[in-house]
Amino acid sequence: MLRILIAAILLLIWQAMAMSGLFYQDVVLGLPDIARGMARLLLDPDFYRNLWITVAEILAASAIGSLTGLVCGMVLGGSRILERAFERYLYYLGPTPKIIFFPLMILWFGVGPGSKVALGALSCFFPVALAVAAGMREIPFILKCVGTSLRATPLQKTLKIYLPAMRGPVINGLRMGFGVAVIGVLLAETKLSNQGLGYLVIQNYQHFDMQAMYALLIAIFGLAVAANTALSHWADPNHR
Amino acid sequence: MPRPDATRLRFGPELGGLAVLVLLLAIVELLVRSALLNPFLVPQPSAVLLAFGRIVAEENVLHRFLVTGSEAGTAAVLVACIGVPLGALLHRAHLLRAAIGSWIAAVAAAPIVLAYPLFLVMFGRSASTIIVISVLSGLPPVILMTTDSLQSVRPALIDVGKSLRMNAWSLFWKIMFPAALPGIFSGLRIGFIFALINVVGVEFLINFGGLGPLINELAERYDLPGTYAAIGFVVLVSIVVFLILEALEKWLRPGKR
Amino acid sequence: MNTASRQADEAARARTAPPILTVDGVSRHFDTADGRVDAVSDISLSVSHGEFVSIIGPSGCGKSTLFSMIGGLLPASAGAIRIEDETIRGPHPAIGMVFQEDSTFPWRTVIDNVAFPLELQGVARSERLEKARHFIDLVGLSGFERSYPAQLSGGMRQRVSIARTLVFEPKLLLMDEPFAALDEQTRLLLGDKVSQIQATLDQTVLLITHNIAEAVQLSDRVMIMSYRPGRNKRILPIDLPRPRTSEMLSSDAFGHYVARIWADLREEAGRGMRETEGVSARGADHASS
Amino acid sequence: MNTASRQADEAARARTAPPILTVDGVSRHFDTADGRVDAVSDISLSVSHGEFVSIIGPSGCGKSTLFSMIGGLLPASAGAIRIEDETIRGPHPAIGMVFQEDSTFPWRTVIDNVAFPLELQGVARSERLEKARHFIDLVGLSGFERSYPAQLSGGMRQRVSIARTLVFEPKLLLMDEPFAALDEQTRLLLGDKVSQIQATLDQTVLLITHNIAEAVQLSDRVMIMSYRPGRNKRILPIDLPRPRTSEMLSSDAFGHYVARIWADLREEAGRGMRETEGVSARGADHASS
Amino acid sequence: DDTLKLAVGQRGNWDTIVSQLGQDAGIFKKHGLELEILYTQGGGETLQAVISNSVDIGVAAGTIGVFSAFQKGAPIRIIGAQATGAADFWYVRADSPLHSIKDATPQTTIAYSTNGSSTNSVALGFAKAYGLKSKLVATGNPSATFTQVMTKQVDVGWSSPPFGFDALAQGKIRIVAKANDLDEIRHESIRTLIGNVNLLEHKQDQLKRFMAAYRETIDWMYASDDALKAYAAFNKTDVATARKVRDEFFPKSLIDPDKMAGLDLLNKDGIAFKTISEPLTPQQFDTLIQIPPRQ
Ligand SMILES: Nc1ncnc2c1ncn2[C@@H]1O[C@H](COP(=O)(O)OP(=O)(O)OP(=O)(O)O)[C@@H](O)[C@H]1O
Ligand SMILES: Nc1ncnc2c1ncn2[C@@H]1O[C@H](COP(=O)(O)OP(=O)(O)OP(=O)(O)O)[C@@H](O)[C@H]1O
Ligand SMILES: [Mg+2]
Ligand SMILES: [Mg+2]
Repeated sequence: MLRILIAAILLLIWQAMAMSGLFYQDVVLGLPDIARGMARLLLDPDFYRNLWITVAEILAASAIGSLTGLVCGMVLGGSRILERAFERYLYYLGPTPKIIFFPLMILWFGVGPGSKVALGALSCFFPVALAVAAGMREIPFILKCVGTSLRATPLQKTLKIYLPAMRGPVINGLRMGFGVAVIGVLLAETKLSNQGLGYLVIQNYQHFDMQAMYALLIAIFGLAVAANTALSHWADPNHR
Repeated sequence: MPRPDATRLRFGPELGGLAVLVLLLAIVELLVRSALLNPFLVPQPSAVLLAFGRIVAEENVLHRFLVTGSEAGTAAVLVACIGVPLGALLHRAHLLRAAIGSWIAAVAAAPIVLAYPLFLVMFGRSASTIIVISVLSGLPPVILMTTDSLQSVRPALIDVGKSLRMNAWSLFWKIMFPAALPGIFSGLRIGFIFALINVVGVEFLINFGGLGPLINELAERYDLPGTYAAIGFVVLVSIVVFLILEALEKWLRPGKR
Repeated sequence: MNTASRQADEAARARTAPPILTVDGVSRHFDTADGRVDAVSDISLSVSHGEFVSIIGPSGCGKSTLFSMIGGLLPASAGAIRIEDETIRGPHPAIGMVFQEDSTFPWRTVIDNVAFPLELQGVARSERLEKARHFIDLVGLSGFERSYPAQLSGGMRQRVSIARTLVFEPKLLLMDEPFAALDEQTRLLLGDKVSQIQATLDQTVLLITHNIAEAVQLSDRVMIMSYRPGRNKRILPIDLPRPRTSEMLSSDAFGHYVARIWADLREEAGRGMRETEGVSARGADHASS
Repeated sequence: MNTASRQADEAARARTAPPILTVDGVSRHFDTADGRVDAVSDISLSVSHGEFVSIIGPSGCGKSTLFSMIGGLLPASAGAIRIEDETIRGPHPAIGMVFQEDSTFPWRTVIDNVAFPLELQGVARSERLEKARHFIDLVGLSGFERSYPAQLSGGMRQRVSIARTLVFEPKLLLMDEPFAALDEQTRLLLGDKVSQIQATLDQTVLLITHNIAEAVQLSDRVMIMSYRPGRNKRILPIDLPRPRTSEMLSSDAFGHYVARIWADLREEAGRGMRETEGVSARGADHASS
Repeated sequence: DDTLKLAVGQRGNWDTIVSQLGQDAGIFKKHGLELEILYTQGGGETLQAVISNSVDIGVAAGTIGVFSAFQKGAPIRIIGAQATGAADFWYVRADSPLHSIKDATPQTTIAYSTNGSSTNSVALGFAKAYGLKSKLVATGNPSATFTQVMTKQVDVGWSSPPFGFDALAQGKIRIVAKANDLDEIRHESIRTLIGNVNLLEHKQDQLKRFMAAYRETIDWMYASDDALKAYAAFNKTDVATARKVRDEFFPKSLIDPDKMAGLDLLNKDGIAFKTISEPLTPQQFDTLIQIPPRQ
């Protein structure tokens, strides 16, 4: 109830801002304009075509980035020596915006979806690897001992002890990884492409079609939030 | 449970890691020299090393480094100064938390940086655009972790305060806040990472500011070693922020193990 | 001194020394999702100045609940608690509490932990450090003033908590299983220490425990609680000479008291264990913590 | 049966039954940043089939270190450990370990926890569930098969651990302070249960503890360890009739053994406590965990 | 049909749309070519895409950037001029006191896109030609610039047709200068068509057909109104605007691919912007510039 009220107030403030003329009115659009843009977008088959492309790229990027991050994180987290040798480099590269590597990605993976997936995967890798490495270290030592004393094979330990024991941190890492993979893919699309939602955004911007741009951004935010909510729902330990 | 000991190795692993890094670079150098790696795509690491000196001398990198650094610093300070109080507020105001807690989690998931054209038209091609986007991306984790860690302060510590008849204000400052600091710092670390990614990322995208545009410009000029050297400076910004945060944490959390 | 004369003596003392703490028909229940839990039911007890009273009972019998109510952290559902005729409605300045869990502040050094209550009272820095140092010495931690809790063992941390409570010289010291996390030997040696301190400071102590030997070793009287709802099953005066040391553990008289309390408790513990197996997740969780 | 004849009997038994476990001059040290720590020094012990042996010693004396070495989780610095003539170099299939800390898998239900070792061995699902159910019943947890550890009390979780170890029928059961986290009453009642199970399954048990009553209550022999470096201070045969119940706790014979062990331990614990106060953060930290 | 991949900077400009319109009109198809067009956000990416051989042809790569890459040995060649002279124009808000860029004072701020870009040369050119002391500021692409002008962050903005034409029509802005006002710009091939060496060596035939179709498309674009309609539809504007773009801003010579003009000037610019360390020699130009001749 309160939530609806706050939402309504926020929308009203926006509308007031749009009408006040304090902001350049071609940029801060009123609500009716945004609604119109939304309707136009949702009826446009082009939107759905580009949407699926982007979704496929994001899924591929998250899958590759998460898997490599998972393996790397487990190796780093499983050995104090490797951790001390290499983890700092992950921490240093983690906050480096991956978009600056996009030129390299074009060089290596071409101009098609390959380079977008690569950039997304690269973005996704770091948070997953760091979270898994930390999670690995937080597995109670005792649980590893149980596995060793029962002479579990490394594969058995990984599947039956490490992964379930790290469920929380791993899923949190995957969530963060997914979030940055989305950003990576979309930004790559704005840079060099002829399809995908990132491409649509930049086209609308270059045409100064603010209506369409708002609509697109709202759609993208909505989808990202929905995907993230689904992931966190899955992470909730009460929801097995 | 007694664990096998690894403390014997004082700096062995660190040196080993460095050695592996150097070795990798040497291999890349060889591959590029022998043209097994396309030399037009990957510069020789040695050339990149030399380019560091060159871009410092010719491209005013130190100034650009400071520009990016101060943007990152401003964003970080804002993230901390807005995020932590907001998190605390959310912790205290249960109603507000119920109402907008999940929204903040949602904002955390939204790729705000994609709206950069929008911010560009609102705030112009200026440092404020860069800082606003960075702050917005860095805030959610800080707010959420602050609320969370205040929420999960051990009840025994709060009971101590109550039994000593502390008022709400000093209970917060002397017990809740210091007890929540470890959690707040993990939030800050994530928040700063996001903010930093966005600072340089947006600089790069809108071609404005310090190091971001330099990377663009050098790439445009097809100065590959220079481009990589500039990326090296960006990594340096990350390292500096990371180290500052660590020092800050050491200072604020003296009892930390 | 035989038991009868000792009891007479006790009674005389109770008459002359007015009780510092009176628990008068106190009950407490919790309303949970699974229904109402009666944690403490109609407990009465009075403690005179200088006395050492222990409360013993099986896990989940309501000891901590009673402790919180006396400490003023939790209101009673029925009955009243008085400190020297003053009914308490919140934390009372005459009471010092030592908690079951580790409650040292990890961000403060030992000396800053101990000086904390004085800091709140606005005592000048030099004075409060001096006082803190005195109590750190008393609990045997001299030399560790500048250490952080993370650098200490569990037993040492509990001693810091005790010093922090002693430092503001509360008239009544409440302790909730302060040694539960420690191993038996350390626990008994710490018990010796608390006994000495109590004698030195002429302190009134209410100790909650589930360790029989500890209760017998330290107390003038032991109150045995029944399993949930926690009631007063028996109050047993311990008629052993003081000072008591851990050597006494192997004496026959000591064994007599242990056996006596054990007989009472076995019944309750057995009841508790059987019942715990039937309780909901929440209750069981709590009982185990 | 008097003490002398009982001891003769013991000796005869040791001659006839070959030892299932032989610990032969085992030592272990750790290299830490602050220098070398000798945790265990030159320990020898042999345990015959069907015997119940306890190891008791003050905190930090190296009990868990010895436990890990026998379990094959930690190599010895010197000496050898043999299971029926086979020198161990890693976890041995004949050994089942129950750990000091809670080691149940929080993401598995009770029955899946208990069936875990069988799952690793590739036993068919229906068979392993049936077996798991049997051992859950044995430790008195029937009805909780589908609960998660978070929904159980500490004592119940330890029983899950025990069932999980019993399920693959190890010849030698190693237990490291399995009841340390529990309150005294629950602990003694669980001890009764372990005693029953051992009799039923004719199991060999090596129990590590620092609880004197527990050691006396359960063991055929008690090995008392000295404070660091942990050495074998004494091996004491417990000549009490079986089955032993918690009632015995108040008997005179029982008190005799308790007093005897206590006398040995007091010295060591005192030494340990004084020393702990002097050790570095790291060591103290470890001792408290 | 053979497929060629193109990387194109600046979607929807009259000069960059040639291949798109030709493809839509079936002209490339007629020459047995299928084009796959990717859009980039600038010359840098176009260049990289070509160097890495991920695309065959780059459209609208900044000439001095191409010089630089070539000088460092990158495997690229110029296969045609793309823009000789520029259609970019400079404008002010309608309420501005400026009537021509010549009126600019030292307080006036004049926009260009990014350092080293062609708009940067033009802005510098204005300053030199008219002796202006105004401040030059990098403002990014036309829409970013437009907002900054409208919100008074800069005085004189730049744009590239057709962006801003609706604002012009509504009287929100006024044009104060055109790039082609400057002689040296008018005679300088500031952007090029480039191809990877691989294309020249192994797909000579496709390249020839591409250039033939490209030229044919340009002829068609200036021959009738069909192209104007297609252009208007692509850019979601009207034919009148399209006509204005073509007739007022893009003389046919501007997009003629056959001749690279102003090589000396370009050499000088390259050195001024530090993209090349020394001027390219005539021999180097012979290797670099390999425009397939008209059949
Ligand atoms: N906040 C609460 N809500 C619901 N039930 C509670 C609450 N606090 C305590 N209880 C219940 O009241 C009973 C008594 O709890 P209490 O903590 O006082 O026991 P205790 O004697 O201190 O046990 P232990 O020896 O394990 O510390 C328990 O059954 C517990 O589950
Ligand atoms: N990995 C290690 N590195 C350094 N020192 C260790 C290590 N493991 C154990 N120690 C030291 O060895 C000694 C024996 O430890 P151990 O855990 O075996 O004691 P314990 O008898 O089991 O104690 P507790 O009763 O507290 O469980 C301790 O002083 C401890 O600090
Ligand atoms: Mg309690
Ligand atoms: Mg141990």
